[in-house]
Amino acid sequence: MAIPQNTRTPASMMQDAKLLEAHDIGRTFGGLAALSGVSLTINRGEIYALIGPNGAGKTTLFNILTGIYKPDSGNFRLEGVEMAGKKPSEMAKSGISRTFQNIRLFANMSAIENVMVGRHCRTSGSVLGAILGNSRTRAEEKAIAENAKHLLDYVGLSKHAHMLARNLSYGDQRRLEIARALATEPKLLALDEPAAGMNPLETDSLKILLETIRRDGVTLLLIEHDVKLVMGICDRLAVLNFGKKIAEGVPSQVCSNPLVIEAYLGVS
Amino acid sequence: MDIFLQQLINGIVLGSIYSLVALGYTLVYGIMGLINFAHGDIVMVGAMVTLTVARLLSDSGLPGPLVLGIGMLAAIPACMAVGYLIERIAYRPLRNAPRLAPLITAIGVSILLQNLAMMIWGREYLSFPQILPTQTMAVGGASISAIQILIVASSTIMMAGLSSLIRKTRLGNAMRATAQNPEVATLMGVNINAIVSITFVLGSALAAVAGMMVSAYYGIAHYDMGFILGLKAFTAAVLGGIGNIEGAMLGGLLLGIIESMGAGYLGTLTGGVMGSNYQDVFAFFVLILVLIFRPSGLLGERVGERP
Amino acid sequence: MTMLRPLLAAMAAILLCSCAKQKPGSEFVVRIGSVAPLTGPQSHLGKDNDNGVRLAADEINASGLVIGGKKMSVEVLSEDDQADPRTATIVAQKLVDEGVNGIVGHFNSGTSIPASRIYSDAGIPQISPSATATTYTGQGFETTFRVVTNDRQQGEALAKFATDTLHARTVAIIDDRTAYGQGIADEFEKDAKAGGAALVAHEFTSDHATDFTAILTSIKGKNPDLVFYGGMDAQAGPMMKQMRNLGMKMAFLGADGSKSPEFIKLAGTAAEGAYASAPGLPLEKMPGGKAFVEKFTAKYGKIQLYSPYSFDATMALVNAMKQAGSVDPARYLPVLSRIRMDGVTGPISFDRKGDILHGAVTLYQVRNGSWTALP
Amino acid sequence: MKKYLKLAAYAALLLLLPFATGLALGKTWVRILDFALLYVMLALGLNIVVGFAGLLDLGYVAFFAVGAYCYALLASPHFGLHLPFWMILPIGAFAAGIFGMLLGAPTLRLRGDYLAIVTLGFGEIIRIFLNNLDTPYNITGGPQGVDLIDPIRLGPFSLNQPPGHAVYSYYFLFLLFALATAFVSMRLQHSRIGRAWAAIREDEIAAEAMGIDTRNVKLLAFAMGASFGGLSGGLFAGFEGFVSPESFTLTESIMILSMVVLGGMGHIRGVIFGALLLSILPEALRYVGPLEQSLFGKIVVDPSSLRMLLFGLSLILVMLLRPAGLWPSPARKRELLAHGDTAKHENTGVYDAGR
Repeated sequence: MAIPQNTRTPASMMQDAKLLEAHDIGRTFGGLAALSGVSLTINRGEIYALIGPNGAGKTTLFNILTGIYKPDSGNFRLEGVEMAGKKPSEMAKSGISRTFQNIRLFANMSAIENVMVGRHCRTSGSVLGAILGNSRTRAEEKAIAENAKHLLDYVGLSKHAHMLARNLSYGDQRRLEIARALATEPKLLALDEPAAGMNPLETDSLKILLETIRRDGVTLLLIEHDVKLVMGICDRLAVLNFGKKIAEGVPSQVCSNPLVIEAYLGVS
Repeated sequence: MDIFLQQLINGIVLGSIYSLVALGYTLVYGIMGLINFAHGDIVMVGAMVTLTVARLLSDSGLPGPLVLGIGMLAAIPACMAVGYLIERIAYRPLRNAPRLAPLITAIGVSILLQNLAMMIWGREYLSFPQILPTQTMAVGGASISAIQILIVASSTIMMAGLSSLIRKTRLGNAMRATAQNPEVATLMGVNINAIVSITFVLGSALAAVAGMMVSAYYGIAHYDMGFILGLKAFTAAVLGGIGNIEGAMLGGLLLGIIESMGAGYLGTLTGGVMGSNYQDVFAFFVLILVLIFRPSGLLGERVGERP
Repeated sequence: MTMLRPLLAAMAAILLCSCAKQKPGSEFVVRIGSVAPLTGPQSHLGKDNDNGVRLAADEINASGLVIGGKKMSVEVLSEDDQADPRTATIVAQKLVDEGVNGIVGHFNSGTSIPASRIYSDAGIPQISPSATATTYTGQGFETTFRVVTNDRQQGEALAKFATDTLHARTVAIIDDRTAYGQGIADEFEKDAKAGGAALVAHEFTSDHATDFTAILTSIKGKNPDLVFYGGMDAQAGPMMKQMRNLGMKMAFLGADGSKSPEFIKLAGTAAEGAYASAPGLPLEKMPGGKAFVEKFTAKYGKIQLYSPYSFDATMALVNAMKQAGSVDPARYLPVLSRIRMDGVTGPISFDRKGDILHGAVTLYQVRNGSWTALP
Repeated sequence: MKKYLKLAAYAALLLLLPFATGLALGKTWVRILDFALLYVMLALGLNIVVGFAGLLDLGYVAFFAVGAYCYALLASPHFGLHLPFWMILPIGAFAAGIFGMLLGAPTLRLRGDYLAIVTLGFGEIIRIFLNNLDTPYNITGGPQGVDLIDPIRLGPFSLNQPPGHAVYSYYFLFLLFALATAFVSMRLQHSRIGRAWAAIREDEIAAEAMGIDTRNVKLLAFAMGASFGGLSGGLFAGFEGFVSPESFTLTESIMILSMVVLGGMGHIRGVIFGALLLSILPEALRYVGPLEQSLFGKIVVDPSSLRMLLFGLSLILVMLLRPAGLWPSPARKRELLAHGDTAKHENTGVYDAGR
């Protein structure tokens, strides 16, 4: 089953293989450089991973790409459009959607409502429409609900549609977050440690889900601690250490990079 | 020029009172991240208790400052008890609740305290017996009274004492640890409940002193005197940088001076369009401007990161 | 049914609250409503007003008044309007519902004005013993009266006193931005200027302020001959004290709101020499005045401010009923508007609007710790 | 079919209520009902801000004031304008909405407790301006207020004149508006916008990340809530015939907040219940005085102190014991009872403050 979306550009129309290009991104916190001179390119339809030891700047870069922080220097483009400095909501509208490391669902809303919120930026129902309940608004509401149902189905949560998000199991909450992010019709889906806290069984099924999403045309960016998962799933990856990119390439290449080994084993 | 000097003195005295009350807000906010809406009303309790004692003793022949001291000794434990009870009953059970909940109970506590005070002390404005000398000293054409000097001096001492308490003692360390990260502080063996209680009690003791000063200085006490005073002091705390002790002092002084100068000169500056009728608005404008342009206040550390 | 339950509960609550009213005895009873803030910061003054009405009622009941051949007695229905305009209209409606024949009240202008529309619609005469705003009687209602001088009349007298008696050439004005304080201050300002005094400063405070040093210092710099305050005693007292502390020795003049024992208590020794006005003639000079003071103090303690006026207002209502030979508002209202009587505060009769005619204003000064009428 | 019967029962109840009340208790209580309906509108308006979007507003009465003054200035001898009410009410609601945005724009990125203080300050600023804008040009009438305000007129009929007593005519007018606001609230709650509000209340950062422009959506909440207040203010002015700054104090704001909190934040029926309860209860407490008098021979506890005491106590007790209100909505109940993680999210919700 494909991701139910209305505005997807057919693959045949894609001219440029590069989806996201970041140049020379830097950011300091109170005088400390958390990130400096990082450049990377994410191609359409790939799974791109970002790894590095604790404090390497992964999260800072991730937050810059999703609009939480503004970069002090550098820029990045999505399909050639400059994105640096946009607000998180604008990022989502432009096609970068995300999940959170420490799951941030709308805990007291049902699963389906969570996904419906994700449709916000792709719909336009106004206050007046809501009050009048005109046919256009009703049709849109119906489409939102349909879409949400499909997405729950897609991630395998349809039987929990009306359960409160807070009552879902941990793995299901992760899936729900992905469904909610997919509802915004992202071009790039950014996942912040999606496997954190999962048992091996859940990790395996997550892997299958991520591959399905990629197959259906969404590019994925993930930050991950679990090197095994990363190596098994990603097409390309970059390694950060002390705010700098120390390696980039396909997993086998990166694995054998002495800098990476040093960074991970802590040899000085 | 003596008028200007006098306005400056007025502002500093008023500002010292704001500072003292602001210290209480800042302490509690620093530790718990909670605006204790009822803090102004604890000031009122302090004023009322001092006033009651002073009235009882005003004919005893004891010297004025001694009467005031006895009043303060009565007011401090009374306010401490009130502060402790408020924390235990209204705030502690809600420590992990959503932010809205303790804010709403705080408002409730404020209303409750005011009305209890009204039932105990009545609705009339109560006059404070004239126990301190009223003579004034002339300084460069302006006049200063003994109580004005007392107010400024004691709030400075209080601030210095509190500052060194927090910097140099074990208790201060524990308080700072709690403020930084309660979870880690617990792991390090800090009893969070005790620290929070102590903070409240400490803040209430300061409120008692502030209450004593306000009522003795203005010669009047009233059950709803605390709310507006509290709001202004809170503004002062925000202006200086909430959570920051020196900030509370600076913010209080600045707000006092702004109010005095504003009330004194705004009419002339605007050609009579706006005057002292907008005196109560200044604090709120300052508050809004600070929160928009420098949410961390003048001396506060930057919270979060700004682009 | 979920929605219905609380609604029914609410209705049940309403029904429970309706206490059955009993009319005392077989006597022919006239109900007079007395409205003032009986709670809140002005309650000491409100209670004072209410006591005035009660004293009048007691006196009338003791005198055995006969109207239309039947013995009449007065029942006072006291209501608390909390000095709040919305509450004022609710209690006004309540009194109309309860079939009062006349109203003494309300205490404030801000409550008397919205309530007057309801009394007017019901045709019930309303005499305020203390509302001084000119707009109160300026609305064109036939049922609206007052026994105190309005801001216009009092402001004129105050200004005349300031310029002619105290020979103030420069004045500073402070008002508390309430309907009362601002009203009287503006009238004073107008007349003082007309009387040749120069206004050097007009400062403002609020009705719950305690710190006046900033505005007083500003006034000090302009050094006027006189400071006029439009507002109540609770602020006037501390203000006077702070004025003297700042070394300001000029005269202090207040209006009726400041002329209370409370003022002297709050200002302490600084009160000495302060001036204030009050509507009407000094009680001790009036025929029934001395007796009133004695009876009132014996029963309720010290007179605060307006109890003599609420006493007179009650008497005016009852006298009009007596002269008309009827307690029906429609019958005695025309008599009331033409009434001539001597009250404890002075002669009482009304002009076309319902304002007191030739209302006297007396000036007082604090001498030896109490208010003394000036000749 | 059952649904229609229920509806008819409600309609009959609401239509007969004033007459039953008038007969049993007198017109005073009908008047109290009128005011209760105004409070229902106010509470529903505040509920949009506090209950739906989770923003604590302590200066809500300012919007009530804006609506009331709009009506007073456009339909009274003050400026000699006598516009019809169907023109003024929308103007008042619109003006209040604009003020809502004015308040919202600079303050929305503040955290909950700061927002509370700033809104409180805003409410006071509005009141102080209304109280002082009589010089140098007399715009608002200052402390004297505006009197002789035109009653609401439907065609040639003034609601103040017979047929029928004013309190009844206004009851039906207010009922109509109260029902309309309840309807609009309900529609909004279950719309795209309502979901966005709920999302912001739950987790602002996640909401923003999901493409919700939190600033605009919060502004919308302020504007909508404020316009309900403005509407209610206009009706108040027409009904009372007199407005002055005394009617728009902080106490009123707190009372409206109490209604929302007590009834159940975010739950429309609960809020209506809270508004009715708190506008009727204080009036009922009026009878406590005479009751005490007859029981104890003197007033032991002043009824009006009792009123405020109960407000304060109820705010505390409700938050401690029934944080979701006396009549909570199922969803909100779960949320407010759920301590831990919601709070944690809110507390860690600090990110680039420059947004």
